[in-house]
Amino acid sequence: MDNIHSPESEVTISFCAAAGLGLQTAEDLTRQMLSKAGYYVFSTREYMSRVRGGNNSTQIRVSTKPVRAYVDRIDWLFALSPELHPNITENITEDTKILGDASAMEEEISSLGRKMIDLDLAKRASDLGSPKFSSMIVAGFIAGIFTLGEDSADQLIEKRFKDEDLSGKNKMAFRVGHQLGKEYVGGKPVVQIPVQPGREEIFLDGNSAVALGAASAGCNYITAYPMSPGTGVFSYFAKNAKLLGSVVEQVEDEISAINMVVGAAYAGARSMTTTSGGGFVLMCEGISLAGITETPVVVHLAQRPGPATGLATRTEQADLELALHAGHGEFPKALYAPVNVESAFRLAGRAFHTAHKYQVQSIILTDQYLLDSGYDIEKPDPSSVPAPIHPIRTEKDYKRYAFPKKDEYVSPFGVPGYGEGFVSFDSHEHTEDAHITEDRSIRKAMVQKRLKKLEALTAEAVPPIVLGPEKYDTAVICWGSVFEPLKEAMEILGCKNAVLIACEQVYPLSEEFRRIISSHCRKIFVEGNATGQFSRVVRSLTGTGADEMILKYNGFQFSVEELVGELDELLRARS
Amino acid sequence: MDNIHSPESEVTISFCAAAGLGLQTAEDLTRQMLSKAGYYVFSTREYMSRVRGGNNSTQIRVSTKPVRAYVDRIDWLFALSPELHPNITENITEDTKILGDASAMEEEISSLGRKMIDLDLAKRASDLGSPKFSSMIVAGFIAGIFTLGEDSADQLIEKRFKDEDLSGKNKMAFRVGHQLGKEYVGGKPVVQIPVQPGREEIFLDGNSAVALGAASAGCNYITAYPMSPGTGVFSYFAKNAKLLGSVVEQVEDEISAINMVVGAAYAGARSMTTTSGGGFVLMCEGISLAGITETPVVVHLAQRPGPATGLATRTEQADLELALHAGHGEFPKALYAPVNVESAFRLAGRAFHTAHKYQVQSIILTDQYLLDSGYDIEKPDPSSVPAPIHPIRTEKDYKRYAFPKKDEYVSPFGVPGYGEGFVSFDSHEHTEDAHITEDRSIRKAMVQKRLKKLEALTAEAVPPIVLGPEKYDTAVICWGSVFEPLKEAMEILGCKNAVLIACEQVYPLSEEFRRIISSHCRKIFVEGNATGQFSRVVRSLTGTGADEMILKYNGFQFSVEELVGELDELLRARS
Amino acid sequence: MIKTAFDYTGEISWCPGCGDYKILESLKMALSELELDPKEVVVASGIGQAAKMPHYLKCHCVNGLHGRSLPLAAGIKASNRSLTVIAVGGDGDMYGEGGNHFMHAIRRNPDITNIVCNNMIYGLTKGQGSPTTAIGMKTSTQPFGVTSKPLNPLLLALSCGATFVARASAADAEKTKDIIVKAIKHKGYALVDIFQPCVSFNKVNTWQWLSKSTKWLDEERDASDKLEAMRLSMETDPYTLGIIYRSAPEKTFEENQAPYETGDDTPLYARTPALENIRKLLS
Amino acid sequence: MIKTAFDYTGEISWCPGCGDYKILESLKMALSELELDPKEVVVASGIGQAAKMPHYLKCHCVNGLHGRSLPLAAGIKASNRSLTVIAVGGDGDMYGEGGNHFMHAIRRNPDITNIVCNNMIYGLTKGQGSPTTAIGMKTSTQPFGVTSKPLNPLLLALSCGATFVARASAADAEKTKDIIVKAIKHKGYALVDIFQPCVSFNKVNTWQWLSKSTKWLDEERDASDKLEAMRLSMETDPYTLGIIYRSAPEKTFEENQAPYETGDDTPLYARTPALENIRKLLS
Ligand SMILES: Cc1ncc(C[n+]2csc(CCOP(=O)(O)OP(=O)(O)O)c2C)c(N)n1
Ligand SMILES: Cc1ncc(C[n+]2csc(CCOP(=O)(O)OP(=O)(O)O)c2C)c(N)n1
Ligand code: SF4
Ligand code: SF4
Ligand SMILES: [Mg+2]
Ligand SMILES: [Mg+2]
Repeated sequence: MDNIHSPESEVTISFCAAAGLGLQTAEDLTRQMLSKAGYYVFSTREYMSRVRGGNNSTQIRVSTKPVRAYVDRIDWLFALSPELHPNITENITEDTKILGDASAMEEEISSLGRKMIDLDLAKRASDLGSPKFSSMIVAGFIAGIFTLGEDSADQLIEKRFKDEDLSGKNKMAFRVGHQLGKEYVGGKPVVQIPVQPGREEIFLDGNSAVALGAASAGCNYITAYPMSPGTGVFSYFAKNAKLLGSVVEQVEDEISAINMVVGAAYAGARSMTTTSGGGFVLMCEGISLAGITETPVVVHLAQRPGPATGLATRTEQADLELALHAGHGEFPKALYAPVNVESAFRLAGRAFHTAHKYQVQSIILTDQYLLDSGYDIEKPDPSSVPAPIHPIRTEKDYKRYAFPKKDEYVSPFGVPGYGEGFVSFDSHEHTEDAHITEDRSIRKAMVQKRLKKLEALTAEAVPPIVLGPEKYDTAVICWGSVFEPLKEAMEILGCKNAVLIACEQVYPLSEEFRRIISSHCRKIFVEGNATGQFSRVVRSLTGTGADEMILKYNGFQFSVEELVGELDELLRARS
Repeated sequence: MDNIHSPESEVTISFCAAAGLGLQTAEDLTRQMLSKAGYYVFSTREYMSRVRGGNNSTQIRVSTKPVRAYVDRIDWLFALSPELHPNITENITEDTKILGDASAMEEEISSLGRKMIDLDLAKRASDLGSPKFSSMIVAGFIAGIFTLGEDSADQLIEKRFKDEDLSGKNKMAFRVGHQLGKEYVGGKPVVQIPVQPGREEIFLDGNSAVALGAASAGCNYITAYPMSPGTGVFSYFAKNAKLLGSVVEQVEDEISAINMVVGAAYAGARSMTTTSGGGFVLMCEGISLAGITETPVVVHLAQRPGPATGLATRTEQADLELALHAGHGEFPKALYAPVNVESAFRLAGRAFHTAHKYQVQSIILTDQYLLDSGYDIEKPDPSSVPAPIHPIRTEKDYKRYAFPKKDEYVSPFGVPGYGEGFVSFDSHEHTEDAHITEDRSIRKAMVQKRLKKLEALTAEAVPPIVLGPEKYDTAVICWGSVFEPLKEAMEILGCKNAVLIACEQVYPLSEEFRRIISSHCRKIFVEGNATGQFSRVVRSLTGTGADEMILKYNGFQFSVEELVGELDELLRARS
Repeated sequence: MIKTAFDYTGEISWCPGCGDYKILESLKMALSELELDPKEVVVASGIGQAAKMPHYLKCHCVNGLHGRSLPLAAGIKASNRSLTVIAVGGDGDMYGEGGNHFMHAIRRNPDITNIVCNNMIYGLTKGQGSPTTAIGMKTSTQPFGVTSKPLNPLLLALSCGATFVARASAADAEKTKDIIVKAIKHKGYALVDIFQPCVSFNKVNTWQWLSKSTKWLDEERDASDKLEAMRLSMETDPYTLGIIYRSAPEKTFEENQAPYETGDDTPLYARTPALENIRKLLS
Repeated sequence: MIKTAFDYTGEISWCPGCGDYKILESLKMALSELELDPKEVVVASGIGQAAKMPHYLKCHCVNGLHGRSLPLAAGIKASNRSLTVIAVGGDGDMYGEGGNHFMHAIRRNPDITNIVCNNMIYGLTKGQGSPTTAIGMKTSTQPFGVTSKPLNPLLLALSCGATFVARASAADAEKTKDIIVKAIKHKGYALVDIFQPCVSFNKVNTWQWLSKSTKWLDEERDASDKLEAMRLSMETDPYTLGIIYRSAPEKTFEENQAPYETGDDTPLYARTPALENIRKLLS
């Protein structure tokens, strides 16, 4: 397989540091200069729920081939703050080069039975005028080991530090590091620079991808109450509100967030709110309101481990059933689960399209891992996203909930102030013109009207990604962000009889997926939760679920190696 | 079958009147005097979401055999306000006697092609001094047609009207009605008084049964934000707070309601909150909090039709999946669904017992029909409810979330201020002593600790009620309040090859139920919702769901006749 | 009753004698006096008896969730600034379930008028105490009397920075109409709390109580003294009616939003995605 | 720092220099001065930086949901009246997400002390505007400046009928301690809002700002004039520190509850079902 990574084609760099040390700049720079140099770069972060101190890590995978997943392997470890966490220490091997300040870290590293390379950062940085330059020395060091030019980050530094003096000093720090790095590898790059395939790519993380996909669909009203990891998408809109022409409002609570976007959507805005599980539960009432009023809204649900506050800054896929059954009473919705950055952009757009076409609620299920990970992708085309559906001009006798014409699923969507009609909205069971009714037959017809949309939503459901041989006896099934690590693992395993099935839409299930699930193969579900939620959802809808499951729920994403191990074991067990 | 009702053994009386006419007194009196006379009585109400006007109805079934279900049949219709609803008009037959004031109703009744019997109530009442006496005349009339004594309600009237003058006038009104009624039937009772089997029974409706069951379990802290039909249980506690020794607090919103009972339970109270679907969604956050903190709380979820405001005062069973997946993240819970009044009393007690024994959240799913219906039952024994489990006296090194000993499922439950230990509580993932942790292995162990309780909850799950032949080829499956109408329908049909399976616990599923569901019979699910939620839950957990479904979702309970019809058709279809 | 363009002719499900009829009348007269086109008026509500009001008006009727009318209304207004948006509801709706939105809507200052039919009881759910029920009043859920202190909505609104705060009375449709007119004209959030008898469940704050226990302020007075407004809003013997406080309008929620910053008031429904700018962000 | 019985010795995850350290110190000193037994003290919080405080104290630590500490605390207090219950949290926690509980807890008047570490920012979530952030301040989610009016928690508490309302400052641990002592001693709900620098995200309301922009009230003054309290709480140049308002204690939430009405203070955990009375109800 062409895409399998080897020690020659790739290195993995991990940065470990206390929160608040400002390492972000070094990480960004590293990513950017390596990508500019022609490497494929993937980066992902894991961090504690605190502003200063503790120990967080960023992983940057650098390769001559596309990389898109989290691995255990650590080739170069920049250990900049003490008390490394097990996700790091357990993955340090004899081949891991550990770098940092001996004064701060030596004791800890030797207690792990390892040696470290002293970069004497604190001292060198102070010599340059401030301890803040440490991270620039690190960035330079990395440039050195890849034997990039000592000026390879100059432009990036200038862009980052407008102040000339500061920029100059940072360049100097970079050069200090560069010299050290280059010397360390003796002028031989750790990985050869790949032949440039003339890529016109852009680094995008999950957060930006969701935001830009939504914006491309015309999202012009967004609300949020801050909550990790749902806030990133909101901040993106806030920062770019003027460019995107969007109302952006941080509200008093999640209840307000959802009701405000429902109001906005009623009046014709294309609106979205973003949150995490603990905020989403508070939105369920409003989602139910959107359900009975057939108001198109999009909710971005950025998952993190629960219950309750759980692990506030970590990752999990345990809110699927919650999202599916969100809101009291019965009404249809569409649930999307982007599998990677491109998918996040595309599905955010799709979520809007579906919501507005069928006057339903779309929920985009992401997670911390997906949102905080990124890599270079082909520039997404905003006009690839379906154009917004504009409201009709209402006639005098307009009825908001008119029973649809034959073969149609929705009542024409009017908005107040555009046309001759009154556009009403009612949270009770209602008549066609949106007034309270307790009539038994209208009630029944309205329930059916709303639920019938499921037919259309099913017909238009995004089919699963299917990767692998034509003939197979095993289907390895996942949804959302597990896709990329799983894909790489299966490539490594070279599975001959197993396909990978990845669902970008988890409800309703596409016909294509139903066909696969009803076929007579062994089904292994791989999910980032403790109970196999997707497998349960699938079983509830089809009667068939998982034969085996690989589950993870400790707050971290599956690593490629872990999946290789677990899958290999399962696949062998049978054969 | 002994329990089948015939026109000779039973009559059904319906009262139809605008809200606010004070008919409740007449209804209560009728029920009480007939029950005192030895009849079996069942009563149920359906009403609009308004305080005055409109048209509501109460059905009272009077029989010589136990009656516990809602029927279409109307023998005597007291039509006291115009604009009867279809649930009444559609069930008027040639045999229905329609009574009321011709001046108000004659036109409407004749438009239905029927004749009415003029009771001239308004005039007669005015003659007695006030239009308010109308309802007493009606009550008297009913006493007359059953040929009870004209003094048969005297005691009841005295109890109701302390004022002697008022009580006297009401007795007079009653006698006026009595005379009319007796004359009407020519002194021959519409149904013979049954031979008194010396019953020591008490009329109880669902509301009182839930409240008394909870109180018997020691419930001493209850909160609510008013919401139909969840308020009844709360009002019962409010009225009897002093007798029950309970904190009773109406709070600012449902979020406060759940958090307050969680706080109370942490401190050792046996607490409950009561609401309906639209309030329950707002409690999901707090239920998740109770989940991770392993705090025993009981939530009474009185279902009504949704989504959103839906049909505020009507009945449905459409919040099952919501309840099952309530709260973000993964944690076990127990879901009870009382099938009738006795069951409501028993399961309310059971809900407390389970919650406290396993430090989980119990949800009691009822609905408007169950809560507002009642009949005479054998006096429930409060000491039949398991006694409360008292907290331990903590030791100095007490750890609230200590990993359980082998073969145990819970950490010992301590409360603050009782013992030498600190009793902490944390909404994050936490260590054994309840402090924030992000440790991967503790996280995993704590998730497993919480989820392991499902084993015990399953082992102790209430087995289903199974009624019918030993050998069967068809299982007719229901949950909650559908039970009694379904039971009567199946008795009427005299199903030889079909059993009735009624689940009083809908999650986790008992082993007994799993055995039945995995057997090779045809499964017909009968549910009060539009999508067959229980069948879906069962399928998600067992792989097997409904072969056929009978669903109703227009805001009314299934009537016995309706189920007879639908079931008969289905059962014939196959054979 | 005067005929207006806002008259609805169907059935109304309030109890006979309910104060809400009078408030509805005042609202219709106000809208009519302002010569508003019903097709430019949205009346949004939560759930409760008062919250049924939008159904009884000929205009865009928005009937949302209990307690949630204010975010709903703000969402509507910020999506189409040409609409006149009124949020109406009961005391439980606005000050109980919706209390947090009330506080923060005032801070946000959307250009909407907030009418609260304050009957000091939960009407629709049949007579439980509301946040404004007097201490000691017996209700179905407080059979031994309410024990929490009643909320003072005027004081609350003042303390959150409202620039228009008034109290009116269902007993005086004309004066109430005048106040609603001024509230609608006021740029930004305006509160009109209206005493409203609930003849079915509130046997304390009756029509008679209303006439005995309230007193109108002089219409011409300068209402811009905040501390004086606070003092007035704390008077209970009698309760003060009228515009308690009015200060210079401030920048509204909508005005602060990016889509309108350049002065372009095109409603959001008529806008298209900013594809060019998105491409810029992608470069 | 003085040693107290409430000292916790583990790690603290606040940023160096954070005002929360000082507030923690004041709280510990206050508890210690009151000679409370740590086993009779429950400190309950929501989520946020300030809300981590219970973890840093040796007593019963209750760390609930963001915004929900007040109902949680009231539930605890009403279940066991012998406990001293303190609800602590941040400005977002108490006035944003928890705004409705704040208003209504005051009306309910449980005998708890409510400490709010008011850093005028969302700290834990990394620097978004909070309900008390000044207009114009730029944050990660308000990059063009906050536009909503800051909430005045003192005024809010006064308008909801609180009988003890104070503002303290992280810059003065001793005086803050004194106020906390008085607040705990006060029967019923007591608010202590404490200005707290967030050195990581609030570059406006810094330690320096705090010393320049605040002024302590005379401790000995009579604080029972409500209108004067309102005036004082509206002062911003400088901001008033101290006990803004204190009036005679009123009946508490717990005192109004049936289990305690007869004077029997047995905690609820030690009570048994009222089987006899239930039988009565069943007859
Ligand atoms: C979330 C939620 N909780 C509770 C209810 C039930 N409910 C409907 S109206 C109402 C209170 C009505 O009182 P108020 O707002 O004062 O209006 P009024 O009927 O007195 O005009 C309540 C509690 C609901 N619909 N939704
Ligand atoms: C329902 C919910 N929404 C959002 C969050 C995310 N969240 C955690 S702390 C916080 C705000 C913290 O600000 P504040 O209360 O002022 O405390 P500080 O950190 O400043 O002390 C938010 C929004 C949450 N935990 N739960
Ligand atoms: S219950 Fe009260 S508020 Fe509701 S309609 Fe009747 S009188 Fe009006
Ligand atoms: S972020 Fe601010 S409030 Fe939080 S610990 Fe740091 S300084 Fe304190
Ligand atoms: Mg009211
Ligand atoms: Mg804060």
